[in-house]
Amino acid sequence: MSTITLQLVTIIAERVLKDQLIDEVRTLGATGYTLTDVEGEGSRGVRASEWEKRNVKLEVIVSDDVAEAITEHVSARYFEHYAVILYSHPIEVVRGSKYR
Amino acid sequence: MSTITLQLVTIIAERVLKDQLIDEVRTLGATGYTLTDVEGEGSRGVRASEWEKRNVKLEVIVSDDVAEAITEHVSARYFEHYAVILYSHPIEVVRGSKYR
Amino acid sequence: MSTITLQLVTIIAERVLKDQLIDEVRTLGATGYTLTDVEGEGSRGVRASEWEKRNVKLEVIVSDDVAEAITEHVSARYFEHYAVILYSHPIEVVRGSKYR
Amino acid sequence: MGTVDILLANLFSPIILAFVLGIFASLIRSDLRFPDELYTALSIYLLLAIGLKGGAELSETPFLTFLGPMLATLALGSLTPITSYFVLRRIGALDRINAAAIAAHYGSVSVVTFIAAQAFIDLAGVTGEGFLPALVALLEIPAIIVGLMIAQIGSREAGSWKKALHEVLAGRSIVLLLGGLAIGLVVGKSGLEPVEPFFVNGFQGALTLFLLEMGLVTARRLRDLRKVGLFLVGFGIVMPILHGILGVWVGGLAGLSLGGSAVFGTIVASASYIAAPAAVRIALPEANPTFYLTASLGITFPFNITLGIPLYFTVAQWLA
Amino acid sequence: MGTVDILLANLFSPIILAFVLGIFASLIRSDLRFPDELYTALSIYLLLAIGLKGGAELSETPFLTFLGPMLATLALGSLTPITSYFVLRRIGALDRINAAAIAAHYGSVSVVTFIAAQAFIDLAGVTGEGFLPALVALLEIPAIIVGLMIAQIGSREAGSWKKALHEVLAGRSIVLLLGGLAIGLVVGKSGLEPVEPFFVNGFQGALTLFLLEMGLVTARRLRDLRKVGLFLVGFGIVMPILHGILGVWVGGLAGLSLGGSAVFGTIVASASYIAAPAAVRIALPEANPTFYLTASLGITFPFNITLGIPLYFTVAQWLA
Amino acid sequence: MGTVDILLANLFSPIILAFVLGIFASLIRSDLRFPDELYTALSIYLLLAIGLKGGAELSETPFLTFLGPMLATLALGSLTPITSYFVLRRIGALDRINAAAIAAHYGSVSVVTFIAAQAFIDLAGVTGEGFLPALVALLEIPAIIVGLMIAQIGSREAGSWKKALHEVLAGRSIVLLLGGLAIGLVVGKSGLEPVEPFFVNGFQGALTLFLLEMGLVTARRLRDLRKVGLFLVGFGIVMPILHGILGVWVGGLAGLSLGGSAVFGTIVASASYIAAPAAVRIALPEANPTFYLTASLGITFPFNITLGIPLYFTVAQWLA
Ligand SMILES: Nc1ncnc2c1ncn2[C@@H]1O[C@H](COP(=O)(O)O)[C@@H](O)[C@H]1O
Ligand SMILES: Nc1ncnc2c1ncn2[C@@H]1O[C@H](COP(=O)(O)O)[C@@H](O)[C@H]1O
Ligand SMILES: Nc1ncnc2c1ncn2[C@@H]1O[C@H](COP(=O)(O)O)[C@@H](O)[C@H]1O
Ligand code: NA
Ligand code: NA
Ligand code: NA
Repeated sequence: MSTITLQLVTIIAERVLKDQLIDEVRTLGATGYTLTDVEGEGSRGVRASEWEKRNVKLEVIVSDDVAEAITEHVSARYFEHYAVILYSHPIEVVRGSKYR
Repeated sequence: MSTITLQLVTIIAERVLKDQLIDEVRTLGATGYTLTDVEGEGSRGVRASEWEKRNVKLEVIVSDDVAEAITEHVSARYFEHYAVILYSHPIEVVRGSKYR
Repeated sequence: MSTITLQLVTIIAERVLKDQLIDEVRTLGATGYTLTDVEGEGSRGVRASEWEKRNVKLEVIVSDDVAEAITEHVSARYFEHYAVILYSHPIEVVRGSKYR
Repeated sequence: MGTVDILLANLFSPIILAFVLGIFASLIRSDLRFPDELYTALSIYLLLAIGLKGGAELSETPFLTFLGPMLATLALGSLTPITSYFVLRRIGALDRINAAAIAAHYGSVSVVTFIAAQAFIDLAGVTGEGFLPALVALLEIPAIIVGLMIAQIGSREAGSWKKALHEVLAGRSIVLLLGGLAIGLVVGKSGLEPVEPFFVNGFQGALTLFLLEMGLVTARRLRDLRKVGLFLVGFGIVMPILHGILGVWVGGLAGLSLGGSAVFGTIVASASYIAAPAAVRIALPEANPTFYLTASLGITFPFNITLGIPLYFTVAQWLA
Repeated sequence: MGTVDILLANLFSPIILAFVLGIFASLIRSDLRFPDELYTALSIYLLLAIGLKGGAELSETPFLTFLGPMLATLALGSLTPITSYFVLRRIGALDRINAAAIAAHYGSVSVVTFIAAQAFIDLAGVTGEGFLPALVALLEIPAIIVGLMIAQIGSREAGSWKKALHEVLAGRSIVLLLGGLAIGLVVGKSGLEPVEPFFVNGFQGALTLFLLEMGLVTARRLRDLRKVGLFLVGFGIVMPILHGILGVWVGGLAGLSLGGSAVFGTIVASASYIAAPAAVRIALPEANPTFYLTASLGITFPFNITLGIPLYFTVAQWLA
Repeated sequence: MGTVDILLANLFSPIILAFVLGIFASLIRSDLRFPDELYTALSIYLLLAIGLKGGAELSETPFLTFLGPMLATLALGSLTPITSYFVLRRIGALDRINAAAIAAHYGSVSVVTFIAAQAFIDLAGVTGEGFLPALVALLEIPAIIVGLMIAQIGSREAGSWKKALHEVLAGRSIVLLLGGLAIGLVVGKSGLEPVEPFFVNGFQGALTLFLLEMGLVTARRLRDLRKVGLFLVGFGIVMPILHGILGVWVGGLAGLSLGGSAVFGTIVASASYIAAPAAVRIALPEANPTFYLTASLGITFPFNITLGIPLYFTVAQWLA
C-alpha cells in the first residue's frame, strides 16, 4: 500500500476559540479537521467557561508547509493571552492527495 | 524499561460504520481497540446521521503486519463510498507481547 | 519557528483510576495533562463500572526523563491488576520551556 | 372547525412555533445547540410514552378491529416505495440506486411526524385508535426491504443486507414503540396511572422541546436545498400529498375512525429520516445521502408537520 | 392482598416490565442505549427526590422512633458482610480476597432496589417511615468497611483505604440522599409543595425509564453468568432471602411499621453495585470484578426487584 | 411579611438549600458532578419556560405599559457599567482593561438570578409583569457594548468586536428567552395549556436541580477568592446593593408593580457570568478571567440569591 508522510498538527485550546480556530486552519490550507471534547489543566489555568468540557482538541492532517503556517499563526495570535498548546508529528497517510 | 515499537493505526469514520469496523480490525489481528467520539469535516461532507457526534475515532495498537492488513482492508472496502480516513505512526509500548 | 522534541505519553485506563493517575503524573513532573473520555476493549475486559464511558485517555507532554519515570511507575503500580495501557512517541512542541 | 381554522390551530401551536424558532435560531447562527444526549433522551421518552399510551388504550379495544388496518399498513408499506421509485425514475430521471434509496425513505415512516399528528388530533378534540403506534412500527419496515430489493435487482455487488435489516428491526424506535405498547397492553389504563404525570402530562411539553431541536437540525439540511435540484423539492411535497390522501382513504376503508385515518394518512405520507438512512447507508453505500436526507428531512418533514397534517385531517373530514 | 396477587402486581407494574424490556432489547442486540449522561441525570433526580420526600415526612415524625431502626441498621450492616464471608469461604471455598470483596457488596445496599421497594409498598397502599432513606445511607457504609477489614487481616499489601472510604462517604448517592433528606426536613411538607410536580408526581415515570436502562445494563452482566459458576448463582439468590427475612424480623423488633419492615428487609437483602464496586476496586485490586459485579448486579438485583420484594412484603405481613 | 420572615422564607426554600447542598458537596470533595449535557438541558428548559410563561402573560397586558420599563432598562444598562468602571478604577485602582471587563459583567445580567427572583416573589404571593423576561434580554446587551467601548478608548489593538457582539445577540439565552416570549405571546394563555404540566408545573423542581449544580460550580470559584483580593470581594457585595436599590426605585418610577420592581432591582443588581465572560474573553483577551468570573459568579451570584433578593424586595415594599 503506497502511503505518504504528512504532519498531524494537534491544537488544544479553550473552547471559546473553537470556531475561529477552525476557520483559520482552513484558510491556511487544511482540507479537513477532527474535533474532540477534552478536559485538561496546564500552566495557565482559568478560562472563560465553567461549563462544557473546557477544552477542544483540534487535529488537522496537513503538508509540512501548512503545518508550519498553522504553527506560526497560532503561536503569534493565541499563545500570549489564551490557554492554547500546539504540537505535531509525522504520520503515514493513505491517499495523501486528499489533504492538498 | 524495555519497550518495543508497534504501530498506532487511527481510523476516523462516520458513525454508522462503528460496529463493523471493530469486528473487522479484530478479525485482522488487533487484540484491543480504543474508541473516541469526535466531530469533523473533510472533503466528502454529508453522511447518514444528523444526530450523535458524527464520527468515531478508532485507535488500535498493532504490529506492522497487522497495520498493513488493516490499511489494505479499510482502503479497499470503505474509501470509495464512505467518509473514512486512516493514518498510522510508530509508538513505543511497554509489555508489547500483549498486542500479539 | 523553533520547536523542541518532547514525549507525548498516553495512558488509557479504567475510569476509577482517573484522579490518582493525574496526581501521580503531576508528582512525577508533568506540568499539565489532557483527558479524553474513551471506550475500549483489551485483553483484560471487565472492570468496576457499568456506567460512564469506561476508560479515560490521559495524555501528558513531558521530557524524556519524566516520560521514563511515568512509564516505570505506571507499569509497576497498575499493570498487574488494572486495565491500563501506556505508550509514547516523540512530538515537536513550540515553546517547550512550558513543559519543564 | 373549518380548514383554515385547522391550519392556523396547527401553525400557532407551541410545537410548530418551537420548530420555527429552531430554524430561525439556526439561520441567525445562534450558538443554541442541543447536546446529542438530550436529543436521544427526548426521543427515548417520546417513543416509550407514545407506546405506553397506545398500549393502554389498545387494552380496551377489541383485537379484531386491528386486522384491517394491519393489512392496509402492509399493503401501503409495500406500494408506496414502488410508486415513489417510478416517479423518481420516470419523471425525475434519477439513476436506479438513488431512486431506490429515496423510495425506501418515502415508503417508510417518520415517527416524529406521527407524534405531531397525534398531538394535532388531540388538539382538534378527536381521538385515534390505540393501536396506531403498532401500525407505525409495522410501516417502518417493509418499505425499506422493498427499496433495497429494487436496488439489488440487476446489481452484483450486494451490500450487507442482514446488517441493514437488523438495523431496522432491532432499531431503538421499533423496540421502544412496540415495547411501550406491550407494557401498556399488559398493565392497562389503571396500571398506567402512577406513571401518567411523567409520560402523559409531560408529553406535549417534551415534544415542544424536541421540535425545537428538529428545527435546528432541519435548518442545517435546508442549506443543501440547492444541491438537490428543483425536481426533488417538488417530489418532497407532491409525493406526500398523494400518499397522504391515499392513506386517509385506505385507512377509512380499513375501518379507522376520523382521527385514525387522518393519522394513518400522515404516516403513509411521511418519509423516514432515522431508520431508513442508517439502513440505506449500509446496504447502498453508492447512494448519495444528500439526496435522500435533504428530501425527507429538509422538505417533506417540515411540509408535513406544518401544512400536511391539517390537509390530511381535512381530507379525512371530507371522506368521513 | 394474597401472596400471588402481590407477586403479580409487582411483576406487571410498568417499572418491572420496563426492566424486562431492557433485558429483551439487549438480547436481540438492539441499538437502544442510554447515554451515560441520561443515566447520571436520572440517578441524581431519583436520589434527591427520595431524600426530599423522606425528609418532608420525617419532619412530622417524632425523632425518638428513629433510634431503634438506626441501631438495627448498624448492627445488620456489620453482621451481613460477616455471614456472607463465611458462606463464601466455607461453602463456596472462595479465596479470602474474593470472598471479602463479595461480602462487602452483600452487606452494603442497592439504592435502586430500595426505590423499587418503596414504589412497591406505595402500590400496595402501605406507607413506610419517612426516615427510611436515612437508613439506606447508614447501611451503605459499615459493610464496605467490614469487608475491607476482613481482607486486610493477614494481608501485607494494604490497598488505599482512605481513598476507598472517601469514595463511599462522599459518594454522590450518600450526598444526594442525605442532602435531600436534610432539605426536606428543613422545608417540611408545605415547603416542598412547589417542587412536588417535579419530584413527587414525576417520580414513578422517571423510575420506569431508569429501570429500562437497568435492564440493558443487567443483560450485559447476564452474559458472564457462566464465568462465575453455579455456587455464586445460588449464593446470589439464597443469601438475599436469608438476609431479607432477618431484616424484616429485626426491623419489626426495632419498631418499624409493616411497610417499613418490608422495605428494611429489602435493603438488608440487597447488594451494592455502585458504591461497593468502586471502593473495592481501589482497595482490593486483586479481587475479580467479574465475581462481585455479576453476583450483585446480574443475579441478586433482578431477583430482588422481581421476586424478592413481594417475598419480603409477604414475610412482613406474616410477622405483623 | 416582615423583613426577617422574607429572608428566612428565601433561605429555607428548596432552591436555595439545593444551592447550599451543592457548595457543601464540593467542599467535602464529593464525586457528585452534573454532566455538562444536563446543565445545558436544564438551562434550555428554564430559559424557554420563563419566556413562554412571560409571553402568555404579556398577551393579556396592554403594550403601552411596556414602554417606560423598556426605557428604564436601556438607561440602567448603559449607566451601571459606567458606575462600576469608575468605582473599580478610582477606589479599586484596577487597570483600565480589567476594570472595563468587570464593568461589562456588572452592567449585564444573570438570568438565573432573575429566575430565582421570580420564584421568590411567587413564594411571597406577589406577581410581576409578564414582560420582565423581555427586560432581561434587553438588559443583557448594552452593558457589554459599553464595557467593550470603554476598554477600546485609547487602546490600539482592537479585539474582535463583531464576533463578541454576535456571541451575545445570537447567544442561546437571548434566543430562548425572546423566542419563548414570542411563542407565548402568539399562543396566549389557553394555547399554552397543553404544555403547562411540563413547562409550568415542573419549573420549580427543575430550578432546584439547576441550583444544586450552580452550587457545585460556585464552590469551585470560591477557591479563587484569595486571588482576587479584599477589594473585589467588597465590590461584589456593595455594588449590587447600590445597583439593586437604584433599580427598584427606577423600576417603580417607570410604572412597575411591587413584584415587578423587586425583580427589576434584582436584575440590575445581578452580574452576568455566561454571556459577558464569553464576549469579554474574545474581545478583551488581556483581561484576567479570574477577576471577572470570581467576582460575578463567586461573590455576587451567591450574595444576590441568598440575601440580595429579599433585600430588594423589602426595599420595593418600602417604596411602594
Ligand atoms: N504538559 C501537558 N501535557 C498535556 N496537555 C497539556 C500540557 N500542558 C497543557 N496541556 C493542555 O493544554 C491546555 C492549555 O494549557 P495551558 O495554556 O498551559 O493552560 C490544558 O488545559 C491542557 O488540556
Ligand atoms: N485533513 C484532515 N485533518 C484531520 N481530519 C480530517 C481531515 N480530513 C478528513 N478528516 C476527518 O475524517 C472524516 C472523514 O473525512 P472525509 O472522508 O474527507 O469526509 C472527517 O469528518 C474528519 O473527521
Ligand atoms: N491493542 C489495543 N489497541 C488500542 N487500544 C487498546 C488495545 N489494547 C487495549 N487497549 C485499550 O486499553 C484498555 C485496557 O486494556 P486491557 O488492560 O488490555 O483490558 C482497553 O479498554 C482499550 O481502551
Ligand atoms: Na411513508
Ligand atoms: Na445488603
Ligand atoms: Na446588572
